[in-house]
Amino acid sequence: MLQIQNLSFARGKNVLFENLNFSMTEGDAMRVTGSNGSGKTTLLRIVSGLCRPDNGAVVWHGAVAQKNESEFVRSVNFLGHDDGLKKQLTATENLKLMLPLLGASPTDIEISAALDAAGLEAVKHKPVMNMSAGQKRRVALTRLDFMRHRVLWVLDEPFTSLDVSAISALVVKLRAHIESGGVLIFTTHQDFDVVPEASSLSLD
Amino acid sequence: MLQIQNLSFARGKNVLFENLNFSMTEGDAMRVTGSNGSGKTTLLRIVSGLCRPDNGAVVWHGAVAQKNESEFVRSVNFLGHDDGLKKQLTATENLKLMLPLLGASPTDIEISAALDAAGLEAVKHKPVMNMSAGQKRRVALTRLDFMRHRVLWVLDEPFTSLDVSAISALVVKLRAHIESGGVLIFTTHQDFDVVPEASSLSLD
Amino acid sequence: MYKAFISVLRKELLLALRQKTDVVTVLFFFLIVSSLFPFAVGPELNTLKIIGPGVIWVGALLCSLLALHRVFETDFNDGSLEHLVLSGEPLTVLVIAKISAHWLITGLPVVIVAPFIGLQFGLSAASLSLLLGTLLLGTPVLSLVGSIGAALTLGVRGGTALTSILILPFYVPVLIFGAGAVVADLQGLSIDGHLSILTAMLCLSVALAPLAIASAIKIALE
Amino acid sequence: MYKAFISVLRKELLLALRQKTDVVTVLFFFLIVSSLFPFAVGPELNTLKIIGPGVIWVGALLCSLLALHRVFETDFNDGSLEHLVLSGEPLTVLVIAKISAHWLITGLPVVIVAPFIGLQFGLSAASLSLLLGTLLLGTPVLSLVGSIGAALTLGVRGGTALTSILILPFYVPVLIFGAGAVVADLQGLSIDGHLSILTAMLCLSVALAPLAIASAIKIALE
Amino acid sequence: MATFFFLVAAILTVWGLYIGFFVAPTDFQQGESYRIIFIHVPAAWMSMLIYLVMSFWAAIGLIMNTRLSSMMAHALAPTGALMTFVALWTGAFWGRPTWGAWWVWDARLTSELILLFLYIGYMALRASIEDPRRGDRASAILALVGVVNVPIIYFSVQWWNTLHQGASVSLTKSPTMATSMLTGMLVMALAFWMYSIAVSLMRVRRIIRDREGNATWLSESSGVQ
Ligand code: HEM
Ligand SMILES: Nc1ncnc2c1ncn2[C@@H]1O[C@H](COP(=O)(O)OP(=O)(O)OP(=O)(O)O)[C@@H](O)[C@H]1O
Ligand SMILES: Nc1ncnc2c1ncn2[C@@H]1O[C@H](COP(=O)(O)OP(=O)(O)OP(=O)(O)O)[C@@H](O)[C@H]1O
Ligand SMILES: [Mg+2]
Ligand SMILES: [Mg+2]
Repeated sequence: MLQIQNLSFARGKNVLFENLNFSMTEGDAMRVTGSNGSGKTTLLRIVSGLCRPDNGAVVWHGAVAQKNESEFVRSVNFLGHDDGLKKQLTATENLKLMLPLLGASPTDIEISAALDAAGLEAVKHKPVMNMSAGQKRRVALTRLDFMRHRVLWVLDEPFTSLDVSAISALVVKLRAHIESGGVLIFTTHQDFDVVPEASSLSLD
Repeated sequence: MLQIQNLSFARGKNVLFENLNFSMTEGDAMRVTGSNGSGKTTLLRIVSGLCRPDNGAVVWHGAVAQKNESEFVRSVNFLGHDDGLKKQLTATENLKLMLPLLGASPTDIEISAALDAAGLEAVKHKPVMNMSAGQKRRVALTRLDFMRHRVLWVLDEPFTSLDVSAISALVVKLRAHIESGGVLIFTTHQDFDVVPEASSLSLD
Repeated sequence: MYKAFISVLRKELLLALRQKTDVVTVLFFFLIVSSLFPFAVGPELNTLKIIGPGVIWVGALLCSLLALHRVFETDFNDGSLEHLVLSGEPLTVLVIAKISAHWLITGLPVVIVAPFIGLQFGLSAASLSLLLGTLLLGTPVLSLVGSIGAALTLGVRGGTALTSILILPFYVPVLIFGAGAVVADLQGLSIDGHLSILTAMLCLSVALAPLAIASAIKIALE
Repeated sequence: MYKAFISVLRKELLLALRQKTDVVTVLFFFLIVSSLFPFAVGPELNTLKIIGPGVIWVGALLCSLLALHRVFETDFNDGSLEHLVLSGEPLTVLVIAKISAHWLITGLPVVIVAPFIGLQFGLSAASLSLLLGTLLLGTPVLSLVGSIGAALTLGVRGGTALTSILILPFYVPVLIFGAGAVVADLQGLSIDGHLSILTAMLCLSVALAPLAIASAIKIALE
Repeated sequence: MATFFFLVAAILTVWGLYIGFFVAPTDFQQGESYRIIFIHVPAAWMSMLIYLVMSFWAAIGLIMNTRLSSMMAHALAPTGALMTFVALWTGAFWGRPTWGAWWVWDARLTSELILLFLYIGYMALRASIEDPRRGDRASAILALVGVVNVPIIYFSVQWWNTLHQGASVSLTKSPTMATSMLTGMLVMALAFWMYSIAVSLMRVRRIIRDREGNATWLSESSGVQ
């Protein structure tokens, strides 16, 4: 389903990876590991089509992703180090305005329910800038509930700032996605086996 | 040395903590735990004098901290969720311009050596905005090397974004600070006993 | 596609409403300055008539310029630009939505306010309608061309300064032909040249800007 | 204390150099517009002389206003404002360093450029030196008062718009008395009133602004 | 209580206007237009006085961290803004026949205009900070900064020679105007006082209800009612 072929990328003289090859199919999960600055974020951005590799290709369903980009991109759900939230808007407004763009059209009630489930009931009508770090990350992750139609989830350190209960809730979501035939690539520095069935790729 | 007396704080109608009491002396470490939004960050900001409590006092060496604020503040070293770095400046420039303000006047060679020791040799002359998340956090933490003269370290999630080796390097620094008679208050959601001798305070 | 366009546009307008940003500042400032000018220059109507169009056009230009860095920069910094690119909708369409929002926030208010300020400068009804015409032709060019500059300088050290150096050479001719048309008309000269140049600029920038911006954004995210 | 002052000032100036921000934009823009003005108005020297001081003062005001949000906002967003407060140095001194940087970046360039622009408007040597005098008295007031507004609106939704609502009332009189002095002098009227009002504003703002700003910053960080 | 002040205000207004329009003589220089004075001067006085009181309460709130005083300051602002607006408007209206211009940029007029913007800025800042206590403190600072403007308004006519008239009512010197004019002005001033007290009391009650709900300390200080 997803094939990475001979991928190479260098920042200036700093070669991050060279001739990287791997492939994943439905229900696969992979954890990318490596020290700070080893190129995990860069790899994830290349895989999701945000960034062009120096060499090699990302092949999706047999076709090179760059060739029919807008097709490919519709299967990707990317979450980076930054939350992608507008700090002046409330959690509800953020989701309501962002999700239609990503191909989901939840009703207000659905959004509200998802935020409640994420433990944000008390703060969902506050501007994001007045939330705690973990609350912000929770808002960003609530998006995942509406992204089931996108098969390839690429998550860069999704567990940052989350407390124990939020981490286990996220693990449940990730598991459910894989079990329903999704593909998951993620990174985390946290030292526990979040998704034990995940294979591992080290960039060091 | 540090005494927290009857501290209370509420955000609007949300009471974060009430009548909190604890005290710490030389060589003590404390880990503040609690779920997202429980008030850890707020407590740390109050303890370091950034924020006024609704009630109660922070007592330092027998004197109420708010009374002789500029004295007290000179004993505090605070690191928040945000790195406090200027993204247009390089790591070296950031440290060189910030440290004199905080009462340290390291030479260029010392700064350079500290950055090398933090594994930033290759990137220390890059603008911070072109660094990876972990590299940024490492720059912010390099400050600690020059803050030994400030006794009370208040660190809000210092381990975020760090890889395993950076975490153990930080743990070494924290231990050394406590052993030399410092006081440490920190939070982390990461599920491991970083500083086993630390006592624990839960805000839930 | 249509839905995506609308949702980007709504988001931008809501944000502007919440954040108000420099736009309100500039508009407010524009109002004050242009109402002060008649005081400063004195009540001599002929002078006022001649500087009026210039003052109004300078205001339009400022409003446009100073809100430019909001078009893509905040999205770039907080990670939402990536979501736009990965939405799978044609990026050019989303870009057009963002530019439309920029125009609605900076161009439209100026167009609406201009007649009132024009009156203070003693412009006749004919001059006023000509001024409105040139503003309607010209301000979208400012938004389009400006956005190219904003996109090209994303993530570059000293981005804002660079933006203005890149785009002012395009902004100034718009100003000159826009304000010039009204003055030429006052002096009884033909204005066909002015108007056709403005129209040509508009057509060209509508055709080229969205493509250029979409590629610039992709490059910035690499 | 002195060391802290210098290190804040150096940091601000280095940042401005790296980042350039809107200041360069506005300065650049100011130059272009003020050189275009004489073309627009025509070569009639008497008119030019009267609008000249106003145009230059408007430029000074703009430069100051548009760089205001950089004084504390970026520090507030990236967490370095906290380090300033916790440095243990008197916050008022650090605040003065920041304001000085703002003036060096926005006020000084205008003062330097003003004589050249003044020449284009046909101002005499006497008028020019008077203009420089009012600029030197007035632009620090802009930086001081503006910073109060910037500090009060930290972390507030719609901060920038609010800032301008708070401070424009103070900016406009500075502009009026600054430009008015030159015009009054041209017309042979006494300018003592203008100058003493400007001086009073300067003294008051030097005395009050740093204190007000220091408290406002502490409140914003709560 | 508020109703009582309203009543007194209404009675005094009627009385003051009666003196102003029927008893006081026509001015030999300005003719009838001078009668604006009966509104202009009291409003101008109140605009400054309310500002001082407002900043006083704001300062108390800032220093002692007492909520009620901040709320008092909050409640006074709209009335102060109204008075300032009335003073400006009547002044401009009066300036037209006497000076031949609606507006001139002199020190008193400019500083009074700044006073209006200070009130507006105070209210805008207060309204845009969500956390009420932070809002109280931030706006208190703005109010205190603005206090310097009040003496400027008052003394500007002495410090700078301007078109505007100097003080003619003073505690130390005997008045320079007809007694009936003076009585009229004083009665009107008293009426404005009563009105301001009435409105602010009503407003502060509403603010307390909005912000504190049924907080316990409210019953202790129910003297406000
Ligand atoms: C918009 C224009 C004006 C403003 C903002 C203004 C403002 C003020 C203020 C603030 C005061 C109270 C200060 C004090 O008690 O000393 C005042 C008083 C007064 N104003 Fe005006 N004024 C304006 C126009 C005028 C005009 C046009 C006249 C008449 C020619 C006038 C006549 C007076 C008089 C007679 C007093 C009472 C002074 C006294 O007896 O103490 N004002 N005005
Ligand atoms: N600036 C602010 N304005 C208003 N409310 C705030 C602000 N900052 C935090 N809060 C609220 O105060 C509560 C405590 O926030 P705080 O940041 O102290 O939590 P925390 O324990 O540090 O959480 P986390 O684990 O997510 O970092 C939260 O409910 C949050 O929404
Ligand atoms: N925008 C950029 N411009 C230039 N170099 C960059 C940029 N972003 C990252 N780099 C460099 O590329 C390298 C890889 O960065 P990347 O962000 O991929 O690391 P990472 O593995 O995600 O690290 P972390 O664990 O800290 O998140 C680093 O050395 C970094 O300095
Ligand atoms: Mg990374
Ligand atoms: Mg926190």
